Amino acid sequence: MPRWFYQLASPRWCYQITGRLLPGFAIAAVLLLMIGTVWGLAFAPPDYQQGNSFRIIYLHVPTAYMAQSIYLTMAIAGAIGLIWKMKVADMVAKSCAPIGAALAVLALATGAIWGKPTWGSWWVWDARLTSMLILLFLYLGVIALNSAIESESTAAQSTAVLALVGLVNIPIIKYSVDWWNTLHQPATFKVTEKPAMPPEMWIPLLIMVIGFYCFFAVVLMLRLRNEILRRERRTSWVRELLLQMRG
Amino acid sequence: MSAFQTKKLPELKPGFETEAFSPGKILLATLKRDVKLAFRRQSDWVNPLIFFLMVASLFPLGVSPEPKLLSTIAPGVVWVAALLSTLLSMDSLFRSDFEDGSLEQILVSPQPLYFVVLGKVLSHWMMTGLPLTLMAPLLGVMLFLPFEGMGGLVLSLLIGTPTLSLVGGIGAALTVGLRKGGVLVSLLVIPLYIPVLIFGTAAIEASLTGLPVAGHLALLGAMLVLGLTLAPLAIAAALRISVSG
Amino acid sequence: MSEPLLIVKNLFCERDDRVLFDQLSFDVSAGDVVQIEGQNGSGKTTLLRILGALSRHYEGDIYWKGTSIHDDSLTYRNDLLYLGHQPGVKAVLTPEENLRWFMALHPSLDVGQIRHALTEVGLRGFEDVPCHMLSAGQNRRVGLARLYLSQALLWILDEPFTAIDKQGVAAQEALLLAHAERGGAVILTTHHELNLGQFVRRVNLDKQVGTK
Amino acid sequence: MSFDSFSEFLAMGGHGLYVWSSYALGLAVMLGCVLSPILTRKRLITEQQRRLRREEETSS
Repeated sequence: MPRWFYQLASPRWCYQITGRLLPGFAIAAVLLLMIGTVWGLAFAPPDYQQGNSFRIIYLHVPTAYMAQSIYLTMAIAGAIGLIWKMKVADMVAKSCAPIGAALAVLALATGAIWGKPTWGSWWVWDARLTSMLILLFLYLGVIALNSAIESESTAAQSTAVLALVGLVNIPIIKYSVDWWNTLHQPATFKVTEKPAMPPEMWIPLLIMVIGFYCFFAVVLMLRLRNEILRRERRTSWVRELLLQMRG
Repeated sequence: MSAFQTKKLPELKPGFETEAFSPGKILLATLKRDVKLAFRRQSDWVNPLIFFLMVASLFPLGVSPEPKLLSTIAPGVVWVAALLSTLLSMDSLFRSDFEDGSLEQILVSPQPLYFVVLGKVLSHWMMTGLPLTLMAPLLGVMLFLPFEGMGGLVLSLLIGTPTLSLVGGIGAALTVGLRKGGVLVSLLVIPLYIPVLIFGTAAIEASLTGLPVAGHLALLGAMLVLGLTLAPLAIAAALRISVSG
Repeated sequence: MSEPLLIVKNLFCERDDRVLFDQLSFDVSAGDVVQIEGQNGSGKTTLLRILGALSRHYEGDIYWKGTSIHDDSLTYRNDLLYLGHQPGVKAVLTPEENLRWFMALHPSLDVGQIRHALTEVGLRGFEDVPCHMLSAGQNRRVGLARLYLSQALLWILDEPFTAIDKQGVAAQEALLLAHAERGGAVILTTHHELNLGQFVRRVNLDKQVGTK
Repeated sequence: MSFDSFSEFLAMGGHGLYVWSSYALGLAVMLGCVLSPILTRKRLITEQQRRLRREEETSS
């Protein structure tokens, strides 16, 4: 195992390094999200079929994408915590769940709002939306299990197992929902599947995705630092930190 | 010292236990024990069956008694009812063993947990999934499911319900140490049941329209194989974690 | 003397913000009867669960015959008999059926000994009575009958004498001694005053709490 | 710029309500995501400092 791996395992080191990284990521997130939003809202050309309502995808697609990759992050962190008994990994996994759930809700809500002008109804049992809904259910299960178990380490291990089971299931769920959708739905056009999206349309989308990654990093670090402080509250370094803060 | 009656114990033979152990034997023994337990506590397996019947009979009352409508929703209704009644019985899979200390005894024994768990899940299926499958045609008749659909109904349930027991077992194992595990198991497990539900109902619909059913059943079978190999591992890990807490 | 069987090194355990024990070290050799002492809540059961490889909420090392109990858990579990707080007796099964399940978990033991074991714990004539019809003490005895069947080297017993009457306790004490004499080892907790005198070694957890 | 005037920008070709409510919702959720851990941190620190003070008082 390389040295940084062990360092990462130390909550104290982790607290310090995230403290140093936070401002940079925060600035990057704000800048990228602002540029992406303004570009997407004001400068990107309107879609020839949907007009201007397509501009919602600059929010919908990145959040949907993030909700999935946060689940992956959570499961991997959980696995690391499970295998190497690494406390920090447990804390990362725990901090991921609420962020992922929030972004999944946002993806669903923007999907619904986008659906109204596009499909004429707030909710359509479209394959992507349905998969996202199930992903949200998976997140809710993880959060519910984590909050139901009192012992911190048991909660972390149990949720890691659940997250991994969910991870194995996600491709199966996705495949089955896609298949179910083609069976029951007349094909609707899908904006993201259109072959040629001009660069002035997808570049802002890319910027938004990177911006959301930075945003996720910021929130994750904020939550992680809280977790570290709470769990390490008895240690001498947290005590010193508290005394310093008191001034 | 003289107060004691002297005891005699057989000599210890070091390494005595390691010689004989076979996965098949312990699986069979677990199966036998759990089926015996279920037969002595009838409510454990009879109640989910009654629930199955009741849920299915709610739909004509809640939706409409019109045969045409009912026959279109029948595959979904039977499958959803089967899914819910499996969930209902899931919580008790490990709970009584956990509460009376039997689970600890299993964990400290030199048996591979994988096979004990597999035995428990299989016996659970034999006491819930199998009777559900056998009862399903009755529900099919109540919901005006055409006769052509019966084969698909029974076969899809036969292959699909073991997967429900296996996946549900993971939820049961994760929540066994908790006082109010019941609803939680459903929250954890329902999203994981969705693929089984989709392909199960699709198999019935295919057999209704005369399309080949084999493809759907093969997919259900693939999920069952995946479940048989991976779910006991997850259940075993979850049990160790839950008991440890 | 030969190598100790079980070596416990620098065990640390924390529960709900409370340190139960820290730097706890002791070892158990063949022929030892070790009693874990301590007030309620001092972590006796927790310690036994850790020693039984049921709980992993600890830091430190536990070695059985020289290897960590989690590295070679199968060997360890082969040599282990653990009786927890709950007797592990199914209420709807009869004593005999309960012991048969125990034999299924330990397949190399002799099933023919079940009747003998039940006689030894004073349950002759109750073999076919479902356990929920028996008293708490009798249920406990069903669990204890495993001691007569087992070939395990190490016995870990959590409050084995709960609900057992005086005569029963005396018989069990003699049994523990007999097991120690045949080269086994016993770790137990109990509120009873053991009449085993000089044979018992004591590990007190209360002293662990005050140390800072 | 794909819009000729600011009012057109606001109207979004008749879909203004949908687009703007989406982005407003997005802003709200994201602000919530950031604010909730910050508030938790504040509460955590005051709690722990209170505990420290209590421990100092009892030990002195």
